[in-house]
Amino acid sequence: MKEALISLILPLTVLCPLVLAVAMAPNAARSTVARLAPWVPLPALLLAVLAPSNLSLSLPWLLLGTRLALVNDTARLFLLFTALLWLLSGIYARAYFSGQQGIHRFFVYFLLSMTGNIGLILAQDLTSFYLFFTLMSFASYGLVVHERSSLSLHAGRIYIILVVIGEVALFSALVLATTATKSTEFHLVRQGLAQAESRDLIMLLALIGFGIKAGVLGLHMWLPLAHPVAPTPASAVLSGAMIKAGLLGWLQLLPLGEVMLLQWGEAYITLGLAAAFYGVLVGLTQRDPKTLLAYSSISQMGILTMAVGLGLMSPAAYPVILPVITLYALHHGLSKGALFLGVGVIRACSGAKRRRVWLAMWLPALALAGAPLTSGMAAKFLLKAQIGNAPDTWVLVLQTLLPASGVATALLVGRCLILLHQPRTGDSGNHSARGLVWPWALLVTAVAVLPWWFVPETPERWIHAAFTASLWPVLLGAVLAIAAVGWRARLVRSRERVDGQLSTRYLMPQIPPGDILVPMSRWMTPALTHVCRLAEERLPTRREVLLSSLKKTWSNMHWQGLLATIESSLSHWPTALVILVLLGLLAAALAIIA
Amino acid sequence: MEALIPLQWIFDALLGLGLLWLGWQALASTDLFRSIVLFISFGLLMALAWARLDAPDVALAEAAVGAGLTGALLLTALARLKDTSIAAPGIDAGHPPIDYAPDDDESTRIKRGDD
Amino acid sequence: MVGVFGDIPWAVVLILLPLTGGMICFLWPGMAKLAGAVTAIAVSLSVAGLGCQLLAHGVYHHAVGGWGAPLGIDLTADGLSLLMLATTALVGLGITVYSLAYFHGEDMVRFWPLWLFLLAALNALFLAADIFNLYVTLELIGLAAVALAAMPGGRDALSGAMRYLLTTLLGSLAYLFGVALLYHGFGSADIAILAVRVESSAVVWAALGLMGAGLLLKTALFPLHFWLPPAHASAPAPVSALLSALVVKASFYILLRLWLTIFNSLAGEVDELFGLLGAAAIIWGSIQALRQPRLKLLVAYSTVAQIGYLFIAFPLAAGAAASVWGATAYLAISHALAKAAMFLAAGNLLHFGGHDRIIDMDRVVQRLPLTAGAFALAGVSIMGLPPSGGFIGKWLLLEAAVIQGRWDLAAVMILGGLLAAAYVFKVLGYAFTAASVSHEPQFVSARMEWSALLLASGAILLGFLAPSVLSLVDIGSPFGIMEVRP
Amino acid sequence: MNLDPWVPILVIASSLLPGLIIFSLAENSVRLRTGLNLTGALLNLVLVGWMLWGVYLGHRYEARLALLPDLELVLLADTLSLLFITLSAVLWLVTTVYAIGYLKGSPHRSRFFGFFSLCVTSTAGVSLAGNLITFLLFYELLTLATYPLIMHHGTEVARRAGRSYLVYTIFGGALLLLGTVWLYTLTGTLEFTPRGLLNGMGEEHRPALRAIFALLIAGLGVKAALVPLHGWLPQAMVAPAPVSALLHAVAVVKAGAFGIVRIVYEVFGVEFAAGLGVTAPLAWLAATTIIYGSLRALFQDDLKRMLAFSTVSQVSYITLGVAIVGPVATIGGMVHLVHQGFMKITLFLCAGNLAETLGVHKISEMNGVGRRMPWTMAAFTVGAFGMIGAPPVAGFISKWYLGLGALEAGQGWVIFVLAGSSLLTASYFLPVLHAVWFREPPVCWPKEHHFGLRETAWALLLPPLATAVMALGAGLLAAMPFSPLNWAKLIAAREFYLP
Amino acid sequence: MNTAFFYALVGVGLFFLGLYALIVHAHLLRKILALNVMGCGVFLVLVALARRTGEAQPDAVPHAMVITGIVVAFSATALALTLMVKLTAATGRAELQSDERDPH
Amino acid sequence: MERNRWLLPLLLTPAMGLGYSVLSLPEHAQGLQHLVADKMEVSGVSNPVTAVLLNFRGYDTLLEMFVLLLALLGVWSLGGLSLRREAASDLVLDTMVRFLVPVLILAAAYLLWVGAHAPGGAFQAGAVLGAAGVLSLLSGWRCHLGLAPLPLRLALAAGPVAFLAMSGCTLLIAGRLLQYPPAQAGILILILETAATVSIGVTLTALFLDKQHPGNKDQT
Repeated sequence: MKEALISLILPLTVLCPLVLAVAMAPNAARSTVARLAPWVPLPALLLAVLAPSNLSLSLPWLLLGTRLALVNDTARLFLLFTALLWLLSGIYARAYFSGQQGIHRFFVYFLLSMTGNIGLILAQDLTSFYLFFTLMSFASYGLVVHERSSLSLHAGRIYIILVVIGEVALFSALVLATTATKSTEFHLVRQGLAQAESRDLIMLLALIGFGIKAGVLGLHMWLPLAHPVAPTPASAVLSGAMIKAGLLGWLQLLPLGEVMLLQWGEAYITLGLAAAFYGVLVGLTQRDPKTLLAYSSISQMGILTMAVGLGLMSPAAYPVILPVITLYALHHGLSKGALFLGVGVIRACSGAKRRRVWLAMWLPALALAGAPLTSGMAAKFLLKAQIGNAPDTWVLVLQTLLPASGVATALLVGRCLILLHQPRTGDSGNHSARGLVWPWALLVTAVAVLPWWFVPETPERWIHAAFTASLWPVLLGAVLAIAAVGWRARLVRSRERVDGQLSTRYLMPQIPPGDILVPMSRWMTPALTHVCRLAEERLPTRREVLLSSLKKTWSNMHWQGLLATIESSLSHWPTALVILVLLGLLAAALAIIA
Repeated sequence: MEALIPLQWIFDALLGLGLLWLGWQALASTDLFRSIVLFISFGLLMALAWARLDAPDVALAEAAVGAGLTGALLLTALARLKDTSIAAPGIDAGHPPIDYAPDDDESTRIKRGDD
Repeated sequence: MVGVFGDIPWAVVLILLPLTGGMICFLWPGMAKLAGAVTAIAVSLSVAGLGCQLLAHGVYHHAVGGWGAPLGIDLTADGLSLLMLATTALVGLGITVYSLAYFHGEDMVRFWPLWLFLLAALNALFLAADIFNLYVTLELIGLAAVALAAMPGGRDALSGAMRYLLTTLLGSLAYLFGVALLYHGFGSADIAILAVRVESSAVVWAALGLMGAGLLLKTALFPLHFWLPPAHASAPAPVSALLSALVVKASFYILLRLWLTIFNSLAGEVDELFGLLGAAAIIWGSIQALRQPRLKLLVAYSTVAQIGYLFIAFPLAAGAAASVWGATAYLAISHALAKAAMFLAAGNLLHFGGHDRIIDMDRVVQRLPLTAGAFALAGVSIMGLPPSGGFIGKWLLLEAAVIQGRWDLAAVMILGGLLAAAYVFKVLGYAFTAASVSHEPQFVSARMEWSALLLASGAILLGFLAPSVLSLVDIGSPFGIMEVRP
Repeated sequence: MNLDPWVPILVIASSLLPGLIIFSLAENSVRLRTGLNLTGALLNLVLVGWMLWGVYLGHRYEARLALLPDLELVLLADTLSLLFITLSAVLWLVTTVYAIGYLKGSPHRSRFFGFFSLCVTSTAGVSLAGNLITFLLFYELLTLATYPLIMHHGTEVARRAGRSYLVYTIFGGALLLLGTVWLYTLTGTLEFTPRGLLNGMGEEHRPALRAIFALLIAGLGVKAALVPLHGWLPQAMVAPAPVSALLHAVAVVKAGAFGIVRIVYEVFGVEFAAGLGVTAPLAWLAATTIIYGSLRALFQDDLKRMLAFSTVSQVSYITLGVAIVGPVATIGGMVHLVHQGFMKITLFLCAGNLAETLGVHKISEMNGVGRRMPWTMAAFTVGAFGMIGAPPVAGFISKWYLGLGALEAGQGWVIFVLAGSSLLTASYFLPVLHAVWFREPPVCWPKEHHFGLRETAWALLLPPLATAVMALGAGLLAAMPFSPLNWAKLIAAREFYLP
Repeated sequence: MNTAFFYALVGVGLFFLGLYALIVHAHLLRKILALNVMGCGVFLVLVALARRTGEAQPDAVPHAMVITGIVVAFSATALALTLMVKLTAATGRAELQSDERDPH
Repeated sequence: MERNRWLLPLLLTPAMGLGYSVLSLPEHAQGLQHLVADKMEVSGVSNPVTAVLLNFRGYDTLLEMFVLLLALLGVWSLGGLSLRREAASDLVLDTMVRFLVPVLILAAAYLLWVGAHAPGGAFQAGAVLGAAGVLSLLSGWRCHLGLAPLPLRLALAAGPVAFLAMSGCTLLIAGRLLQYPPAQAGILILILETAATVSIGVTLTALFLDKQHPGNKDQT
């Protein structure tokens, strides 16, 4: 009975948000639906908590044959934090938008994105995965551009361009994979792909297709643009949950644990580490906490990318690595979500309340940095423990760089907290802070508590080592941060002495959000403009000129006159009769020849 | 009969050449009336030729129809022709041929006879 | 059916009936319409009777006076004659219905006897088996046609008729000269006897040159088409229809008959010449049609082009005689139906709008949907688009051209279709323009519209009757032994 | 008495007869005309449904009429023809409803609906044609029936479009005719035969057969709007919206594409064609068209014009699927025949709604239209995403199978074409969608009509919604037994002897 | 060469004489005359050659044909002349339109 | 006249060709003469030309009658070719006409009668009759064409109608067009010829009738 009930929940997880999104359409139902909307992830949450491990639902008539299932703990964990984040963000959103016009619109896209996000976790075949992935990607455009400001529109444009590129790459990858493996079931594809001829191409396309979602270095431009401009609850799910869809895609598609792919592993690790540091470096220069957090996401996803690379290198250890990756994803998802929501809460509060909130923000911030006794510590430590599986050269590199990245993250987190400490003009005001606080508080709690349930090994065995290992990067980071703050304060004072003006521009070099996009657009924009002008103005003009000149030549040839002249001379009696005689002669002559 | 053969030949030659000459004259003459008169004579000569060719029936027919009535017809027609060319209003010589005159309204109207 | 009516000499009836009808019209002008209508219907029925007769007994011979060739004159009806007779009867019926509404007063008195005599002459021509008899019928047709063409009496009509008369007389004379040579060369005027006796000689070559040139002139094959457009364009609508649909076909029929019998296998490269001229006619006629400012001239030039198709068959016939000549016959009859419909439609437009300037057609065409429909359906056949009689003919011809590798002819046929489309749609395009009517339109009777439409539908319907029609043509196998497809 | 041969004839008659009657109706007998229209459409649908079921059970509906002594007109219902005729029957009903609403109160309706019915008749004929000559017949009839529809407005632009359409199609028809005749002289038969009637054709005919193929494809390519024969299509969008919808989604363009399918599969035989080496150029041509059409669409501001170029691009998917040579690609091409129909008709009907309700014709005028006409634009969005190839809209299924098929046939380059086309399609549709949903509406619309509380008239709103649902359903329920996809699989099985 | 052939040759000559005149003369009356002369030429050929029966009575069939032909020619001439008169009344000149620019 | 320089050789070529082909005919040929001669006794007449015209090739003559009628119809339809005397009255002419007309009518009758066995016949007789008619027209006899009276029309139609009637009868009786019973051939041919003569004569005269009312004409 209970089993049956639970398996009934499975379709509901996807259907509920979808149905509600559609139900938004009629004007009359909107406010009711909007009230219900935040609670829609509940079935998913229930499922994540209660479902037996072999829950599966086959819908052979749907699309190209769909199978939704909750097959292992990875999926369960992804579902768990995803559902939780959507739930809390939804509740948060109701308060966030209270009294505002756009809530209905927001919820339409919110629910559609949610459908996609939850669905893709449950999808066990390529096509339905792609379906949900696409749904999520396109629907979240609505979240990104929700504010309609020029910034958000710009971000939206960049986002959608990358989404489309990603979609195309992904489509190609999936088609190739299906062809190579004669299957659309993920578990068969993963196996088949190991030996497939087109494996490398598929993996490249997957790297691009999922990498865009996961913010892989080089394809990350949309993240720092989109996350800050989206409404806060949207940022939370974008950065906390949806970003993980890329990771999940890799886990589902790549032949992890099947075959050793050294080069690919190296590529992933290199990309991941580069992103980890690059994200921090650029993030440090940001002044908007949400932008900074976005860069932090790039950095953190870099570490996850690296972990995937590790798995690619060492198939044997993959069964051990996978839970760690999952844990890390869970940890990052929750804490990043909490941080984003927190930014919103802080902005809505003032005074003592604001300070309390600020203090509470330390918890997810520290967790992100991997401070002792936080979920971050567990995740990072367990990840570090897997380095050993890598080839020797990489062990050395990773052993140095991974802690270093911890330091960097700590620095970034510190900067974030400092930024949040400073009140910003235009903050606070119209949000109902109470409605914002409690979902956020719940999430913070979850950050503190939830990951611990899912630590793969019993903590008693490694907690000590982890504690020490995680302490020093954070401390180092903290020290550096304090030093930087102190240096900055001195600098500010000296500046004030010099010219009596405070201009932070001189203090910290600022890299504009979207970083490499700026130089890219510098040469791409003129090129595109040129192409557009060519296509819209020059080519049509040329065509017109050509056509008109042809027409002129045609009319200059006096065809009409010529035709009329010939015809009238043919109807000239003597000419006609001479022709007649000639024809008669010719006919007779031809007959004679015969 | 034998003796007559050269005579016959002369007659034939005269008749044949006369036919050709009269035909030529009738057609080449600058004066239409003269043409017609010559043509009537031509017809009579034709009747002679028919008779010479042992075709008296044809000769009779030619004399009556070809020369007589056709001549009457031609003369009548010439008379009518002269009537009209005197009576007809001055013709615009530069007028383009009607077959190719799209703008000529008159030419494109239905002509429903004289009624 | 055959038992009761089988013995009636339908062929003779076909000649006597319209003659009698014409006489009645002449004697009692008040009965002209009635006599005309009855005659047209009776002729159609007689053709049906003749058809049954032919189907039952094969080729029909009638020795006039009981003498038989070579002394007497024979009438012969084989499949080809039957086809032409049937076409004449059908088109004639349509034109009769149209004319009932078209002519009034004095015009009516003038039209009916002329038309019925023309009908009789056409029937006589298609039944004739004697080359001198053909000459007489040709003259009958010529005089009747000229008299009809001159009916409107205006400058254009008179000048067109005059030119028509001169050319038709000249053509007849050339033909008669050929008759004289053939008669004296081979001692008979009967086609069948001549066909047996004839052998390659100077007389035959001269006769071929004379008759060929004369008949080409009368058929208005390019470049001898100069007389056709003015005559056909300035005649009254039903007369234009008659001239283009039937009269031109008459001389072509003679040419075809002669080429199939007397000059068969003697003509040699003349076939090529005909093909070349036919191709030139298609191109030239179509181009000229395209640039005509007046609708009736356009249709007339279209006839010039369509005549070209009939001659395309000559160079192809060497390869696959039966199907090629079948195609030609098919083209001829479908052109007859379609062109009659087109001229009648043009007549309606002219009547309705008071002019036939194409650029001002927008005010006319869309007000007469049935007429526009007739013009369009006829156009379909003229263009050779399926399903239509024109398509069937063109298909068979194209097939023969391709089999024989005559890509030049195939290309010309295709091009001709394209050009035909261009000039047909040049007119039809105006059916859809929204323009206000600037003058008081004349009433066009339903009979005039429907007769055009039905004729055009006939041209379309022909597209579905090919097997039976072609098997009908084969009665007496006028085209020789059927070729077997490779 | 065996009634089976009469069914295809009845299908033809079910639209032909109403059409002919409608021609003769007075302009103001609206009710009778509407009744006739709908009755015809419904009857047609029922008959097609009957055939669909029958063919599924293995019946054979075939009617023959001798056209020439050794050539017959053949109406034949097989899996392939049913794929197309079902589409046309369904969309005819939809479009008829739409057209009734669209043309309410406008002049020349009898003429319009008459030709409209003729157009459907010829489409049905094209799909039921059992040999090339029958196909040719209806193909030309289609040209003639659509010409007045394109010219319907009678403006100078419309006349020019009509003329251009004619020039292209008549020229194409001529080429087709020539090719058909030539083929006939070689084979002596024109019957459509599964796996091709040319199988076993001798070596010596190969050059001729290549030329014939080129002629036939050129002839059909005009209607299928293969570059460079597509010039008429963007101009033809001046026609009334239901006509554009029909032209682009069902009748003309599809007739061309369907013809290519018939030629490649059932005349030449796809493997034979591949052996001749003619499929590869065709595939490249299709690929070029796909990319070119998308590129041109990118720079259009007129909505219908953009959709027209989009059609140029999308229809070539069908050709591409055919030319790839392989069962799976065949499925992709075939199913796109239906899918593109659903999607494109939705888009055109929505464009028509915009024009009719708000006077909006240009993309630059579409800002915020989604607020004013949410349902219409929802349908539009579905169509647009289908065009892009995003699941679960039907377009995805087509692309998926095309991609799979291309790879299966060892033609990996096609993936790049698909990817490139998707990118381009996204780049011209997404800005529109953005404008529609995320931009602020203007203060007033160019020419607004009010329909009370509704966004537009029911007759205008329901058809695009229905087709949008179909487009969505065809994708979402692709695995269902009677889905277009499964039908396409049946066809592919027939053409390739698959189990 | 005997009488028959001589006259036949004269007939040929008349035919071409008429043809020449038909070509070069613009005036309709001359054209009609020319046609008549041509007709006479043809009749002459017909009748002359009928005399090749030697001393016996000539072949009667061509004679009958020519009588028929004469009547036909007369009928045609009558029509042509009437037409000419009417045309002249309508246009003011007895020439075909396209020949108006003819120098003749 | 520049054109004529090459027109002559152009016409000479076919002329010489035709001349050659005429000369290439056999010197002696019977044609159909012996056939005609063979059948003379059953033809009903003794003049071979009449036999051919009215019996052997009577069908041609039947059509011939209609050619003439058609020409008349054509001429009438154009308004007629009015034969008018320029001078108002010419006593000499009038007297001569009054004398000549009966003579001519008599001559016609003779020609008709003699046609059966000697040169002469319907056409010739008709032509003479026509000449008489033309002369009487010259002398001022008038008939209004617009109201061409039935008797005139009947006279015009006499020949064709007789031929038609004969055709119908022979067809009904003998089953063949214009197949006369040999015994009655002579009389039948005479009847036909008579009708034809009347018809031809009247037709030839009628060609010269015009549309205008004589009264009107006289006033101008």
